[in-house]
Amino acid sequence: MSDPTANVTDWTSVGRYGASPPGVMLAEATFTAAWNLQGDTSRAPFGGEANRLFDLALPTAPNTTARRAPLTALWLGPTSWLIVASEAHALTDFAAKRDALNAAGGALFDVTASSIGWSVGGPRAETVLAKSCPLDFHARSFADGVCAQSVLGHVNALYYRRNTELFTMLVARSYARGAWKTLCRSALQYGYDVLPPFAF
Amino acid sequence: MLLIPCPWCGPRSQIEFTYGGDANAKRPAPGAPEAVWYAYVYLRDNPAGPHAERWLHSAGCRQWFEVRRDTRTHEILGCARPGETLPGAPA
Amino acid sequence: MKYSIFSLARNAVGFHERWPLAWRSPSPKPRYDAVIVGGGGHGLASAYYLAKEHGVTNVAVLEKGWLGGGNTGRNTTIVRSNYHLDANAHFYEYSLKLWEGLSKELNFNVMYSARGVLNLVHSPADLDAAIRRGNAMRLNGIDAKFMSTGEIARAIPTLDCSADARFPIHGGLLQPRGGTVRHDAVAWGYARAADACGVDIIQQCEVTGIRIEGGAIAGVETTRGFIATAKLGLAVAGHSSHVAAMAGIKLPIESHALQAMVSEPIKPVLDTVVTSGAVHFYISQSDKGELVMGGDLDFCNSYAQRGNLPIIENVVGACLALFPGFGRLKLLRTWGGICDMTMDGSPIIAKLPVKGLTMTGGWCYGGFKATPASGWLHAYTMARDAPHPLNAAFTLERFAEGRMIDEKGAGACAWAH
Amino acid sequence: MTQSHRLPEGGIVDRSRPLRFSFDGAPYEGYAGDTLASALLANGVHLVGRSFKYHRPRGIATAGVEEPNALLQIDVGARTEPNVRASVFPLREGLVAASQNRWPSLSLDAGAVNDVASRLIPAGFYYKTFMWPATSKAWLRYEHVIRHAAGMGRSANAPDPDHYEHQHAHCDVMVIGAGPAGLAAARAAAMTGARVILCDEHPVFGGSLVGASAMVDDGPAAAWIDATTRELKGSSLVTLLLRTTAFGHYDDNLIGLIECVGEDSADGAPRERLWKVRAKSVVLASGAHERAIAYANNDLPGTLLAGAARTYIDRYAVRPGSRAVVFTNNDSAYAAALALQRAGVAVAAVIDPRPDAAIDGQWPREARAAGLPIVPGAAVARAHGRLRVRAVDVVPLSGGAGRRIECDVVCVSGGWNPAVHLFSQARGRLRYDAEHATFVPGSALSQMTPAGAANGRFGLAAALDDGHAAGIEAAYRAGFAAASAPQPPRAAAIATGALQPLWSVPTTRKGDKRFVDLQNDVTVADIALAAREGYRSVEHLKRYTTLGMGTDQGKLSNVVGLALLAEVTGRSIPEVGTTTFRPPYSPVTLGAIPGHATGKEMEPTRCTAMHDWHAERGARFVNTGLWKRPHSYPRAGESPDDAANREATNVRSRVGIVDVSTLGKIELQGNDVAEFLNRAYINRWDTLAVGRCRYGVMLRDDGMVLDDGTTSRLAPTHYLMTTTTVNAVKVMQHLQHLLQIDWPELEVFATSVTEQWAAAALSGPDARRVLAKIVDIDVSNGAFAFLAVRECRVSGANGEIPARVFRMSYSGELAFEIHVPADRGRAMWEAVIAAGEEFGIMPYGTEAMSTLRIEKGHVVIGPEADGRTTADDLGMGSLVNAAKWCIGKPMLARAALSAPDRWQLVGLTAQDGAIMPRGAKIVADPDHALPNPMLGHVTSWCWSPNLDAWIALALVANGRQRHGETLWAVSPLANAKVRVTVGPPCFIDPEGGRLRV
Ligand SMILES: Cc1cc2nc3c(=O)[nH]c(=O)nc-3n(C[C@H](O)[C@H](O)[C@H](O)COP(=O)(O)OP(=O)(O)OC[C@H]3O[C@@H](n4cnc5c(N)ncnc54)[C@H](O)[C@@H]3O)c2cc1C
Ligand SMILES: NC(=O)c1ccc[n+]([C@@H]2O[C@H](COP(=O)([O-])OP(=O)(O)OC[C@H]3O[C@@H](n4cnc5c(N)ncnc54)[C@H](O)[C@@H]3O)[C@@H](O)[C@H]2O)c1
Ligand SMILES: Cc1cc2nc3c(=O)[nH]c(=O)nc-3n(C[C@H](O)[C@H](O)[C@H](O)COP(=O)(O)O)c2cc1C
Ligand SMILES: [Zn+2]
Repeated sequence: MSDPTANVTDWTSVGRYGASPPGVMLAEATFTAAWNLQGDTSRAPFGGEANRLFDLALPTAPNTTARRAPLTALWLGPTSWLIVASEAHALTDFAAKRDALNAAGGALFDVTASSIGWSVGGPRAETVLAKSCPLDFHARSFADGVCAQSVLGHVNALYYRRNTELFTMLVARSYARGAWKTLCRSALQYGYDVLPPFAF
Repeated sequence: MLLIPCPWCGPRSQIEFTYGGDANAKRPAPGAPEAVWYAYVYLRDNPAGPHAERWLHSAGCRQWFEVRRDTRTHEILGCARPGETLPGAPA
Repeated sequence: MKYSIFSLARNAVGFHERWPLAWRSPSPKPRYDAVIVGGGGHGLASAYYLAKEHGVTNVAVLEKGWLGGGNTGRNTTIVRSNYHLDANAHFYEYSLKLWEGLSKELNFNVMYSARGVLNLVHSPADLDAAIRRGNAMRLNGIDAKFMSTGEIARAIPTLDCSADARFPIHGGLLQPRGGTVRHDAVAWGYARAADACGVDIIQQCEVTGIRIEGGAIAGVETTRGFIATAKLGLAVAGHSSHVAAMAGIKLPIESHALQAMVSEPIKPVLDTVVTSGAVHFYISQSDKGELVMGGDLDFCNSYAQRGNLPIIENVVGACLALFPGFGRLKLLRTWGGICDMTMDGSPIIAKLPVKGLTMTGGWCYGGFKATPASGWLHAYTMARDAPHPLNAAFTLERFAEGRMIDEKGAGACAWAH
Repeated sequence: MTQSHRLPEGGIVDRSRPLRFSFDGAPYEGYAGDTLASALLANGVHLVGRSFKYHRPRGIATAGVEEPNALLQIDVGARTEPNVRASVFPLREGLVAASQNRWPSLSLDAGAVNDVASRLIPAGFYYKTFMWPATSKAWLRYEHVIRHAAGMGRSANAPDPDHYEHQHAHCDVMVIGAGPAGLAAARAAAMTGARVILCDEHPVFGGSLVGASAMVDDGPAAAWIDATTRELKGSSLVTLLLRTTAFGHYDDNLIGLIECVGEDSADGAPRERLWKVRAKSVVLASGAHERAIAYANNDLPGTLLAGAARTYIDRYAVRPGSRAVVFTNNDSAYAAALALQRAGVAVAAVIDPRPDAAIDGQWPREARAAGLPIVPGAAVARAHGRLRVRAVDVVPLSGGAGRRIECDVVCVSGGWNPAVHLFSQARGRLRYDAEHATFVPGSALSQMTPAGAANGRFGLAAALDDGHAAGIEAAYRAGFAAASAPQPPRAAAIATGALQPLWSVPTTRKGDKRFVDLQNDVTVADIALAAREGYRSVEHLKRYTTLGMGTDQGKLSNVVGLALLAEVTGRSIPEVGTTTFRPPYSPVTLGAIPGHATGKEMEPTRCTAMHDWHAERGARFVNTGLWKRPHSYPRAGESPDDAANREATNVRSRVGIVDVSTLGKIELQGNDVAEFLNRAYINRWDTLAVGRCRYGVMLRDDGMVLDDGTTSRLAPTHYLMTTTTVNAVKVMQHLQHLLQIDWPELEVFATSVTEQWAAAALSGPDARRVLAKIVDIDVSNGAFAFLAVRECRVSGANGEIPARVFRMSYSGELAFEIHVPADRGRAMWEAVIAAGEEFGIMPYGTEAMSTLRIEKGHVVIGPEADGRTTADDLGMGSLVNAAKWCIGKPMLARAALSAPDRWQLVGLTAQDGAIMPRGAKIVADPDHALPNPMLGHVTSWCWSPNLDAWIALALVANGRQRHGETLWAVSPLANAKVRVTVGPPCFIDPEGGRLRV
C-alpha cells in the first residue's frame, strides 16, 4: 500500500505540507515536568495536602482538568492525576513533595520523560483526530477543558481540549514516531502546517 | 462494537477496554481448601443470558469494574464500580 | 442409493427425480438406548460410530436447529495434526487418518483436500518453537517439513517474504497431509450414513432439561417432549456449559464468539492453507474461489454467533500484510460461531460425574478437524463406559489433578488459548 | 463510437462530457454520469459475462448493487479489480473493462460445455462423485480441475498502490439511503437540531426518484431533491455522504460505512474511507429490490428487471432495446412499460398473470390509455435466442395454445423486496407481508426505524410520509424534538392494484432451465432436487444449491427461492423463513477494512531512546513484543551470529553494554507495598533492605511461573519492580486487578514507568572502571556491593544526567544497570561508550545477551518458563518461601505438579564437538521405532564461545536426577542427532565469584 507520508520525519520538521490554506496545525506541546499524583481525595489528609502542595484544586469529576498557569492538572482516574508544568521551575522539590504525599496517604511519580505532547488545531482538527480515535470530539460532548484517555489507532493517547480551536495530546515516547506519522497522514489531505514547539 | 459504560468515564468504545471474564469468580481467602481454589481458578459461570463480567478500562482510566451483559444479544444491562452491587441481577 | 458417477449418470436420464432422501425426519420415539445431544459433526459422528462400530443402533441425535448449523457449518475447515504435546498429537493424528478414508467410509464426498497446512514463523523465538513442534510431530510419526523463507517465497509467490516486513517471515512448518474438508459435507455425510444405520436424526428438537434419577441419567426433556435413555452424550460445542448445567455440572469452559469471513470468489491464487500464530490469522481458498479467512476470538463471552469490526480489521489487516496483492479484492460475508474455550485449550472427551453421561466438547477453535476421532472415541466411551487410551487424558478431572494439556502454556484463561 | 441507444434528451448524464472506455478490447464512448452498465447499454451491449457453473451468456439484469450478472474485471496491473458490478460503477475516462469467467472469448466460451453436460451436474453433484480411487489424494486431482473452472475475476499480483483510511463519527440520527424517504427523514431530523449523517451508495441524491417524472410539493421531483439537499448542506450539524454504502450494523448502533473517495490517492486523500458511525438512532431508508420470475431461459442477455429498464431510461437516458416484452405480476412494471414507450421502444406486449379485472391500478390504466397491448392471465414460459433474447413464448395460465412474440428485451417484475438487510443485522424481526408477497420489518427496534420502501411503504407519497415521520421519531429517540412540527413533503398517492404472487412459470419440458439465482446458476429444478433429498431447511437449501451465496448475496433470488421451497415442501413461506442476513450489505474492498493498520503499520512499533544510535551502528533489529531491539551489531563482512559471538566474548573478557530499556518497570509507593509484593511473588520483600534489590518470581493462580525480574527497595514504602519486556502490560494489569478488586484494603499506588526510564546494562570485568569515570559516587565493591542500588549523576559530553544505578548481573559478569530519564537515554549511552572506549567496550545485542545467560543458566519466560513449568521445575523451588502464602501456592499442592517424572531444567553439552540442532527433542534412543518416546526438549541453545562448545538449556523428565547421563538431542526435521551430556544448567562460574568482585 502506498504511503503518502513515507518521508515524514518527526515533529521537529517545521513547514507546510499538502494543500493551502491548510486545514490543520500541528506542533509539539512542550512541558518541563509531568508528575503522576495518586491518592484518594475522600480520605484526609491526602486531598488537602495535594491541593496545598500544588496550590490548585484537583479536578475530581472524571475527564476534567484544572488549570493554574503554568500548571495543568488532568484527571486520569478516580485516584490519579497528571500534573503538567509548562514552565521551568513551576514544579520543584519532587522528593520532598513525594514524601509529603506518602505521609498523607498518597503517592507521587515523576513521568516527565514518559510522553511526547502535541498540539492539534485548525478547522479540521476534530476530523483528523477522529480518524484514529473513537471519542466524540464535537464541542457538544467534548467541551473546552475536557480531557480523555483513549487511543490513536492502536496506541494509547490522552486528549485535552484547551479551547475551541486547540487540542493537546500526549502519547507514550516509544510510540511517538508512529503516532506522529498517523497524524500527518490523516492531515495531509486537508493540508497541514507543522509549527515550532509551543508550551503545553 | 460494544459501547461499554465505564462507571467513571461514561460510555466508551470497546476498543478502549480489556476483558476480565466471570465477575463471580471471587478470590478465596489464602487458607481456603484446595477444592475452593480449584473452582476459583478453573470453573466459570458461562450462562446464555445475563452475565456478570469484569472489564478494565485499559486505554482510559485504568480501572477494573463490573458489567452485566446478555451473552445472547450483547445488550449491556448495567455496570458497577468495585464494591457496588451490579444492577440487573436475574430475579 | 449408492452415490457414484454411475448413479449420477443413471439419474441424469430421469432428470434426477428419483434420488432418495439423504436422511429421514422421524418423530422422536419415547425411549432410546442412547441419545446424543447436538446434530453437528461430532454428535452425528458419535451416533454413526455407535451404530457402525458398536452395534448400538437405537440411537437418537437431537438437534435444536438444523443439522450442521452450528460450528460445523461455520468453520474455516482446516484439518491438521501438527501438535506438540503427545496427547493432542496422537488424538488429532488419529482424526487425520480417519479423514483420509472418510469419503469412502461414508460414500459421501467430504472433499478432504490434502493441500498442506503451512504455519508461518515470524521471529527467532517462534522458529525454535515451530521446529521443536515439528520434531515432536516427526518423533510421533506425523508428517512435518520445515520450509525456509526462500522455499516459501517460491511456493507461494503472493506472500510478502521481504526481510523488512513488520512481521518478517523466518520460515514455516508445513504439514503436507493437512488441508481442508468441506464442512457441510461432513455433517451431511455422517447424517446420511448414521440414518442408514437406523439412527433417528431429530431436528428442531431442543434439549431443555436432563432428568437424573438415583444419580444416573434417566432421559432428557425436549421441546418435543421427554425422551428416555440411560446413555446421554453431549456434543453441543459452544453450548457445553449451558447443557452440562442441566445436569448440575459446572465446566472449566467459557463460550466465546469466533468470526470467519470470505472474500468474493476469484480464480485460484492460493493452493495451501496458510496460518500465522504471531498475527492470529489463517487463510485458504475454497473450491468455489472465495478466500476463507479467520483470526482471533472476539474476547468476551458470547452466544450470539456474531462478532464486531475490530477483529475483522485485524484479520484483514494481517491478510494484507502477508498478501499485499489482495488489497482490491472484496469482503463478501462475515459470520461468527460460538467456541467452547477450555482452561487449557484442549478438549474434554470423557465421562462426566453423572452415571451414563458423557461429553465431547471444549473444542476451542479447533474441533472441526477432530470430528471423526471425537465421534469415534465418544462412541467408544459411551459403548464401553470407559475411555479409549486415545482420549484417556482428555478428562474433566485433569484440572483438579494438575494434568492440564496446555499446548500454548497460557494457563487458566479461556480466551488466551 | 456511436452511442446507438442513447436518448436525445433526459437523464442525468452530462452530454457535454463524453468519456472513452474499452470493453473486451473494443472501444466505446459514454457520458459523465453514466455507470459502466448504462454506457454499455447505450452502445447496445447486453452480453457482458458468463455464468458461474454453466458458463451461459449473461447480460445486464439490474441497475443497482443487486446485480448478479454484470461483474467485470476493471483496470489492469496493480490496480486491477475483479467482480466489479458494472451497474453501479461510475464510468471514467480511459476505463478498461473486461468480461470474466470465459475462454477464449465471451461469445465463444469453451466452458459452455458445462451447459451441454448440465444434466450430469445438478445441485450438489460433487458430493456424490469424485470419490474414486479411494486414496487420500484422489480429491486433490479433481479439485485442481474444478478450482480452475470455478472462481470469477482475477486478483492483482502486485501490492495495491492506493491507500485507505478510517474515520470515526458520532451522530444523533444516521439516515441510510437518500431516496425520497431518506431525504424526508434527514430533513425532519435536522430540523430538531440533532446531529445527522445521511449516506447513499449512489453518486447522486434522490434514490429511485432520480430522473423520475413524479411531482413533489407541486414541483418536479428533481427540484425538491435539489432544495432538500441544499437545505441539508446548509446545516453545520448535517453530514452528507454520497457513494457511501452502509455495509453493516454492529453492537450498540455502530454502523459501518464505506465511502468511495477517489480512484487514485494524489493529494493524500484515500481511495476509500471506512466510517465507523456511532449513532444514537438510525433511519433505514434503503428502498427495495425488485425480483424476477423464473421461466425457461430467463437468463438470456436482454432480460432485465422492469425497474432497471425504467432507471436506464429515466436516469441515464438509455434505450435498453428496440422491441420489448414486459412481464409483470404487479403494477410497478407498467410505469416501466410507459417509460419504454416514451423512450421510443416498441412495447410488443405487457404479459400479466392477473385477470383483466385486477389490472386496474393507475399505471395500468395509463398504459391502456397509451395503447400498450396488455395480455392478462398469461405468462412468459420460455425465451429464445443464443447470445441475446430473440423472442418469448407466451402462454395463457388457463392452459391452451401459446404464441411467440419477437423482442430484443424482456422486462420482468415479480414484485419488490424491501432492503431489510441492516434491519435484520440489527436483530430486527421480519414479518411476511402477504399483500406484497415479501418480508418486511416486523416488530420495531428501539434504535432503528425502517422507512419508505424498506419498510414496505412502496409508493412515493407513502415513502415521503413514512420517511418524514421516521426522521422525527428517530430524532426524538435521540433526545431531540422539533419546536414546531414541520410539514411533510407531499406527493400524489398512486392507486395500485394488488400483486399476484408468481415465482416460476410451469414448464412441460424437463430439461428446461428456469433460473432463480442467476449468478450461481441455481434453477427451479435444483430447488426441487434439494427438497427431494431432504435439504428442506432454508439453510440446507442455501448450502446444498449455493442459492444466494454469490456476490449479490441473493438480493434477487432469496425470496423467490424460499417461496419455491415452500411450494415443493407444502409449507407456508413464513414457515420456511429467510436465511440469515450478514454484513456486508454489499461487498467491501479488503484494503479499506484495516485502513492503515496493515503492512508495516499492522501493529505499532516501539523504539527505545537509543534506537537511532543502534541503527547508525548498523544494528540488526529483532521484534520483542512491539519493540525493536538490536539483535547484534555486525561489522563489515561479519555475519550476525559471528557478531553476537564477538560481542559475547568481549563481555566476558573486557566490557560490553546492552540496551535494556524495554524491560517493564513499575513503581510502587504506599504503606502496604511490602505486604503486597509478598503476596504477588514467591519470595519475601519485607526483609529487603532499603537501597537493595533482589530477583523475584511471580506465579499464576494455577501455580505456573508467570514472570520474573528484579525488584528494588528505594525507600521504606517505595519499590521499583521490573518485568520481562513481553509481559510488562500483562503484569501491570494483573497488579491493578489485585489492588482494585482483590485486595482494595491494601494501601499501594502503582504506575508504569517503562516509558520514563531508558536503561543500559554495563557488564564485564572492566565495567567498574568504565562506570567510575562517569558517575559521582564511589562504585568500589565496598561502597557499592552486589545487589545494591544507588542514585547518582552520570556526566558525559552533554552535561549531567540524574540516574539510578543497580549492581546486578544477567551476564554473570561484574555488571551495573544504569537507568536515566528516557529523554536523556542517548546521552547516557554515548557517555558510557566514550568512557569505555579505552577498555574496548562494545555494544551487544539480544543474541549475545542470550548466549551469556544460557552460559549462566538463567531461565527466560517463554522458552524455559513456557507456561507449563513450576518454579521447582526450573530449579527455583527453594525460592518459594515456606513461611508465607503467595499467589499460585494453593494450586501447587496438586499431586501431579510434584510428580517425579516432571520435566526439569538441566544443562546439556554436545559431545565430541557436535553442533546442537535447533529445536531439538531429547530421547534415549534416536533409532527407537516411531512413535519415539520423548524425555524432554531443548529450550535454548547456543554456541558458547567462552566454553568452546555447543550447549543448551533443556527441560528433561526427572532431569535433576540425570546429571552425568548421556542422552540424545535429535531433530528429525534437520535429520540431526547429537549425543549430549546432562548436567546442571549453570555452565560458567556457578559460585558467582565473577559478579561479586
Ligand atoms: C469461525 C470458526 C472457525 C473455525 N475454524 C476451524 C478450523 O479451521 N478447523 C477446526 O478444526 N475447527 C475450527 N473451528 C472449530 C469447529 O468448528 C468446532 O470445534 C466444531 O465444528 C465443533 O463441532 P460440533 O459438532 O461439536 O459442534 P456444532 O457443529 O456446533 O454442533 C453442536 C450442535 O449442538 C446443537 N445444540 C446446542 N445446544 C443444544 C440443545 N440444548 N439441544 C439440542 N441441540 C443443541 C447446536 O445447535 C449445534 O448444531 C472453528 C469454529 C468457528 C466458530
Ligand atoms: N412497487 C413500487 O411501485 C415501488 C417499489 C419500490 C420502490 N418504489 C419507489 O421507491 C421509492 C421509495 O422511496 P425510498 O426512499 O424508500 O427508496 P429509494 O429506492 O428511492 O431509496 C433508497 C436509496 O437507498 C440507497 N441504499 C440502499 N441501501 C443502502 C445502503 N446500505 N447504504 C447506502 N445507501 C443505500 C439506494 O441506493 C437508494 O438510493 C418511491 O419513490 C417509490 O415510488 C416503488
Ligand atoms: C468454508 C465456508 C465457505 C463459505 N463460503 C461462502 C460463500 O461463498 N458465499 C456465502 O455467501 N457464504 C459463504 N459462507 C458463509 C455462510 O453463508 C454462512 O454465513 C455461514 O455458514 C454461517 O451461517 P449463518 O451466516 O447463516 O449464521 C461460507 C462459510 C464457510 C464455513
Ligand atoms: Zn474509564
